[in-house]
Amino acid sequence: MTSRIAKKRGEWINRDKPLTFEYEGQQVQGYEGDTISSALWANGIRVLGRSFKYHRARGLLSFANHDVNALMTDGEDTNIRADVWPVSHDMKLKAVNTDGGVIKDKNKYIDYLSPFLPVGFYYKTFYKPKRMFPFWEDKIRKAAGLGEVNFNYPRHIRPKRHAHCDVLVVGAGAAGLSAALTAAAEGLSVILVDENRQAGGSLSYDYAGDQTSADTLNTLLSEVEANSNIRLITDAYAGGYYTDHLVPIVEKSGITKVRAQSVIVATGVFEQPPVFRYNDLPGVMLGSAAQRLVHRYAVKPFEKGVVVTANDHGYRTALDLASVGVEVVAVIDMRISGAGQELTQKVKDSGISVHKGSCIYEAVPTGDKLGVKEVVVCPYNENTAEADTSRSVRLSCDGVAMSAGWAPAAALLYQAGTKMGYDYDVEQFVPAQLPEGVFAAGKVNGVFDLKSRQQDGRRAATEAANYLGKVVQLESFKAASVNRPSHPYPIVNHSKGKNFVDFDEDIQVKDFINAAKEGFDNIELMKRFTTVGMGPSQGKHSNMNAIRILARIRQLPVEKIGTTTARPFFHPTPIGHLGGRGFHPHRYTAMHQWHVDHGGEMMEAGVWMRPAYYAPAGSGLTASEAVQQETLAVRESVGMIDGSTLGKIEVFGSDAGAFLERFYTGKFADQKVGGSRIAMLLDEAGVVSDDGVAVRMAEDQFYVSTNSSNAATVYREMQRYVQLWKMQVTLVNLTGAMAAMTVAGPKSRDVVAALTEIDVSEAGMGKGAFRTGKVAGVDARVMRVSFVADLAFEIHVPYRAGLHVWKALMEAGKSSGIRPFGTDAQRLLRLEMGHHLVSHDTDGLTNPFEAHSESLVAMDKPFFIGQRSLKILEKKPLNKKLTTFVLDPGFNGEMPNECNLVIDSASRIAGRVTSISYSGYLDRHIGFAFVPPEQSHDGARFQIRTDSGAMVSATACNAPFFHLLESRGE
Amino acid sequence: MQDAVLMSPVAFAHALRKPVSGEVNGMETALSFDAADVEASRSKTLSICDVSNLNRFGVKGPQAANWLQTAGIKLPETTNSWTPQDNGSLVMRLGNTEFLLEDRPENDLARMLNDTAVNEGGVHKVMRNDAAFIVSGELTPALFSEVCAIDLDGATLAENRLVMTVIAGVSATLLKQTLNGQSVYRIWCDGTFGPYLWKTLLSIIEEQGGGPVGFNFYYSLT
Amino acid sequence: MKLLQCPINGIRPLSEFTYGGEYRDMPNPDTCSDKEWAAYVHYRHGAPGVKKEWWYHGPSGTWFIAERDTMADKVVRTYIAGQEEAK
Amino acid sequence: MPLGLLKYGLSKEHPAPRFFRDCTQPKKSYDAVIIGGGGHGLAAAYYLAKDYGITNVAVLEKGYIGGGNTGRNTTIVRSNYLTPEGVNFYDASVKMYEDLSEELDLNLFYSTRGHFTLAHTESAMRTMRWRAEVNKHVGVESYVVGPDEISKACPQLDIQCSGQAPILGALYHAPGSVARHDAVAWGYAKEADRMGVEIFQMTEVTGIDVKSGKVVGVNTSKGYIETNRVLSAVAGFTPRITDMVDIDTPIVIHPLQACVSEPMKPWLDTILVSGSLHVYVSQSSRGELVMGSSLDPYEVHSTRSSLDFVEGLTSHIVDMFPFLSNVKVVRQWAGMADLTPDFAPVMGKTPVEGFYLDAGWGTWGFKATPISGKTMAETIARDVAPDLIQPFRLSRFEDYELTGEKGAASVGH
Repeated sequence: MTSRIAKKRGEWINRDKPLTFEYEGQQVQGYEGDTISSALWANGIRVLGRSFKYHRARGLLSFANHDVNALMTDGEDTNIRADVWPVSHDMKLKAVNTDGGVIKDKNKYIDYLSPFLPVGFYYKTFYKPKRMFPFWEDKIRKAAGLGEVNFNYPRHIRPKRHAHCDVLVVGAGAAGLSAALTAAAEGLSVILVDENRQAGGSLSYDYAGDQTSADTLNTLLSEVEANSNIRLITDAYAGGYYTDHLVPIVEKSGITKVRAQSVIVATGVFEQPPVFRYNDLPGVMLGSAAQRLVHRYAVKPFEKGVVVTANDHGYRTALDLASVGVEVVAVIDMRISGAGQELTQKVKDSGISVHKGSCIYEAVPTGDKLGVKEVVVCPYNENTAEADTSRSVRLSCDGVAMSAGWAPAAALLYQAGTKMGYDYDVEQFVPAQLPEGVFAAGKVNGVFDLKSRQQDGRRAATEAANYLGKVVQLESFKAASVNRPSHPYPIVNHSKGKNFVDFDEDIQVKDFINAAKEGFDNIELMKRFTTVGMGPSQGKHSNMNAIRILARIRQLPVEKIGTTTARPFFHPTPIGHLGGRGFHPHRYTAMHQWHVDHGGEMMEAGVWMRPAYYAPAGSGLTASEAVQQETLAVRESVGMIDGSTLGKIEVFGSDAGAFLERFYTGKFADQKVGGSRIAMLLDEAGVVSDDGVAVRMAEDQFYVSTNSSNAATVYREMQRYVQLWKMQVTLVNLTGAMAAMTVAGPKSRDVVAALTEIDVSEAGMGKGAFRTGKVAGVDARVMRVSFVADLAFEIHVPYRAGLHVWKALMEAGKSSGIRPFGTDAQRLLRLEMGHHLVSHDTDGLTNPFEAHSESLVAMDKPFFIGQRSLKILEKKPLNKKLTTFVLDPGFNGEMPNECNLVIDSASRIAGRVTSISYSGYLDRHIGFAFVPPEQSHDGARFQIRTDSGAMVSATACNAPFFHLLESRGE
Repeated sequence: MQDAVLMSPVAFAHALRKPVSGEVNGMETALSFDAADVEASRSKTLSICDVSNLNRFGVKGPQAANWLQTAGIKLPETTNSWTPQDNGSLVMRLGNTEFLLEDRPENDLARMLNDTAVNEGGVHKVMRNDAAFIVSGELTPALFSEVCAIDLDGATLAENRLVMTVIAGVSATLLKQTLNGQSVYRIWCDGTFGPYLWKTLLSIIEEQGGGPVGFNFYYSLT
Repeated sequence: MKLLQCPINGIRPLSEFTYGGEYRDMPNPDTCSDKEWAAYVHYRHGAPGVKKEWWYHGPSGTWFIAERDTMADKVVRTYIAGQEEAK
Repeated sequence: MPLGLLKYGLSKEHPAPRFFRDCTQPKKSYDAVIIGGGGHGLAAAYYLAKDYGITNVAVLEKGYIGGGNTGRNTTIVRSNYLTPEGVNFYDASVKMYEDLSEELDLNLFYSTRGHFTLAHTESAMRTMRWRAEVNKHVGVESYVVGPDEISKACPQLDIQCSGQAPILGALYHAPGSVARHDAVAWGYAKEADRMGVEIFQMTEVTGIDVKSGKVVGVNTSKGYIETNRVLSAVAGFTPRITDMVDIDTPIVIHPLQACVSEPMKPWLDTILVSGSLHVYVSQSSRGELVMGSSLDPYEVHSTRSSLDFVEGLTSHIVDMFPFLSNVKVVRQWAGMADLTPDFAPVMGKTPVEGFYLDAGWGTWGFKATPISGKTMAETIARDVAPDLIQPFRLSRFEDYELTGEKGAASVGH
């Protein structure tokens, strides 16, 4: 059986490209250009889904993505919106949310239980006794949701693009097309977007049996297509409006983030269903849905139908239906006044009877409840919303088209901050006060007459042009008056209910009445309690009726009820589209490839990639073996680590010394050229935030290093303070420009000496000394450091020469058995040296007194950041102190982990371990811990509780640990 | 060329493609990735070229402008603009008091300035390690629309303007110039981000049917 | 994403900037009481209004002040700290 | 089907009474006035009436009840904090939540599903252990688990996170739960109302009348109310209220955003949080994925949504669950959160006599609703803050005695 009719002018299907697909096991024919729903409907298939809550059979309602009755899965993807998704050859489709198929769905029994499931029923049961809740919850969760997600669905990387334009016009109907043309004529760049596959809006289906709309569309479209200032994007919706005119345009292929200078919203209106019993039966659809089927897809919505209407649009629908041979039994007009003379006559001339002041009291289902058999028509009292059932008439039909009114598609306007007012002439919310740079035109603006919509589009574009600095005369016009397009209360009360307001969530009129009775009588509470508008179509077909119902319950005018907030997204938007191609920048040191080639186990260290340790292929080394070997190399001969990630900042200018003096805790004004000092940074509250080294290279030039993870922030803060303190200082961030490596261990001097003219002897270069000179032929900055070993040289060279110098040092150290070492060994080595790591051994609240760093704080300076807070803190008793500790010799129990707690004799938390490692060199377990100050002195004993709860004794001891070697008897 | 002292920050990122390498300005450089006609066609569609090896001189400080002028350098008058020297070197003004000069391969200006500049009196040398790229082709707008949030049409990149912005998550300097008669985009970023940016840009470029071109494509050295 | 006007580099998307908190005048550490200092360090005026704020443009390394209405999230003006009058 | 529902099907009239009266005009005076008809304010009213028999109480709500952060959060309840005082406090809340449906005679859908805080870095693993150790010490069930155990609880999760930030382990917190957030407010409102508390919606406080350092009344959009006890239990508006009594706090307002997907058949049974990726996600009993992130990085006093939030969040969600590429986000929204320097609330008495503060709830307010209501009721009734909330006193900032929660700051929900 096919409902496909002869080729229509402007139809969207391609009859040269027939295709077949499967729906619920049945082979179906369609054409390229069909949506899934149009193809199914053309084949007489009417049950397209089951409802969310009651599992009622559903067909087409809006056929425009304003309801989600037809949700399907193709086995790969789920929740496919059949009304708008293009059908493709060989698709295998099933409706979601069914158990055993859309026709036989085993869950349809829930519909019979519905009287026992009143609004908010789940709040009222299942919780007594408490232990039963998990049982019920399990049942509820099984019933929840729509489609089943496919865990094997492939990850899609969708590009996200940026675009820029003067005017973004959303909606390519009569108003939008006119607006775009006018703006473009002013030389403005225009992006015009429409969610439909083709532009035109209602011009492409609302014909009322004649061709005026189609002619208008052809003219406008050809002008738009010929205009190079206009970029028309169809099959794409504006996802939301964000600050400063940012509008993401969502296409199937990805998102374009449009940054516009101004936005014209010409999004039109959503048709709203009149509410009567069984208005959800398959075959009962909105008038505009029926028109779309007819004109875009050349499909008869039904063979013999009734139009129920509360505006003139129903008459237009009737004419469109009649024009393709649908037998229209009657137009049931809920208004006592009826439509205009001319339109009424036209309908009557088509042989359709018109019943004014009547309603459909209920639609009567077919025996299988999968369609409509007849409708019960009664006189209707517009004031009371009651049908006079004593005078009912039954009209047999297989379909109903419904037209009762519209709601503005104003989501973008709301998101932009538009104040909306209610216009009683059109019975619609319309923009009352628009934000800067945002304009509205057409039906969303309450303008319905076709010619007026075009004028309104031109008016909006002219205003936008003036807003953008053009001087354009405003064409004044008065919108032609129309018969009220929306009915103020298109609801028919029915004692048995099933008169649906929200088809996504199965919400009936009585649910609102009952919610109000329970006190949920403002729109926001009602929304939350009934869940109206919370389904996947977000109230597009239901919010307006909900507001009207609540207004009537509260006996308030509609505008006093207000609207709920329309939040992004306009249509649900795929996670993959939004996530897109994420950018995850990484930094690589100059020696990166060398590390990889030599078995470096590369780890992310912030944004950097660093080797944790080296385990070359075939070496068979475990991580801990590698770390112990690397550590031993440093202790016994020589090792080298890539330290390029250190922050490196040059501080230059006549105030350089004075600046560091204020910035850091220590003294720099009197520092000698060629010497280095520890540079500890506090925040204003006195918390330690970084420590590094400052070298004075010249009277007015310092070279400062920071912790790797703080490089960017320290540089940024320096820049801020230079500006704030108005000092003569120039800052240069050399973090990336310089490669750095530390050669450490007793033989490190020999290795470095082999490649440099600098005198690196103890006499020539004592601890903390700094020199410049060539290393391996490259200009280098060399510093005698002692972070990982007593004897160590930190060598900084230009980044691009980093690999060369690294290789040269490795070569020079070959005979000494040089080994590269990674960050894991570095952590152990510094622990053996007794150096704590800021933000590893300290946390976001640690002050220098607690960190045992008093010696780095020059309280006698006039000022440094955090000093005033320290003056307060030093008056307060200290309650914890960072100390180095060792476990007992020969300890072989469960080793405590970092962040295990120190527990005092009263079983209270007394501190925690911040670092711990086994040192193979010392053959001891060593670490850092926060302990009460009285337990931080050398030799104090304290208890650590391990992961498993065992207590381990530890002894505080003063760093470095080398004196332990004596006890080792070496 | 294994013994070149200097390495392009991007070297390891393009090593996998086995370009024909050579030494330029003491730096190991990818001279070509493919046959000349293939690269020529790429450069019309969408291409990227690593030119990190060009010599640069950076200077900053309250007296930097004076110092450069004394050295006979023509300076851009406003921040965020650039001006070519008679020899073809570029001078970019990155801030009120910061400048970056980049030579063409045949010039020696940057090296000279690096050798003569002293760190005193409000003039401070800025050591550079830029990863530098040339992007060309008719699809460049499509590429930048994916990696850059700002509008590169119109005034932003008008003649002799430059922008400091974010490209694919990395801070970068960007300008448009005409090179060998072709309009190209120039990108500079911190070299440590170079391999990431090269890989990220190249992957999008290849998706769009473009690819890499070697240094010789723009600067014929033979 | 919001747009912000860097006084040096022009209008850029917010993603290029780092928020630096409210610009506040430091009390004289030598003369203020402990309580005043603690209040300076910890307390903020959190009510809405037009506030002077630090913002940092990352790609160019520019700190500047933005006067921003925190209710409407609209920037009234921006300038380099200390060059307010010149604007 | 439970028998309790039978009456709905069998009665002609809807057999349920109003949850709370429709109060319109406040009386001349009250024993206590509570500003803010969210979960916290309503809970405080409820416990004032129930525990202390103080029923002459007005709750003033500028909008509608539960319409602020109570209705905007991602409904997670947990107690796996970092400091003993934090853990004790939230644990008391969790225990109250467990019995709250019965107590309020309303199903709050309090659902214990277990809570994983994923760690993608070594330093995050350390923080997880720190929290686990403190939790265990206080008697709260939290422990560090490895990737295998995470996979067992959530086999759909890509432990490699699409190669971006592989998961090294997690802090597992067995009592982690979700609840129907609106219902919590409604339940407290219902029971408070039943005991005599009057709830005024659409009633804005415009000023607080303080004489000689003592509260004597409140100015509202519905007239002046005499009272000498006022509790501010608002979120996002705290500084505006504290300005009325001229007291300083560290609180600044940052938006907190969230979003939900369309409903799908439930598959995610646990609550997942990743501090490194700034993501938390659970699946509601409607089948929607409820997803949130960290606070917006700068001060804003509105509930505007931003695109960058949802872009960032979803890019991490597809890293964790690559198969969600085509699952759709239905709606995003925002709340205004009170941010404090130490990521802990501000509770208790203030320098103004009779003015009490329940604020600074950042991203952790919903989970504290019962216990904050209870302890604030005690504070108001006895004019003494109980020991449990002493660590959160306002004066801690002047005393440089901040709580230590900052250590777990990146973890968010």
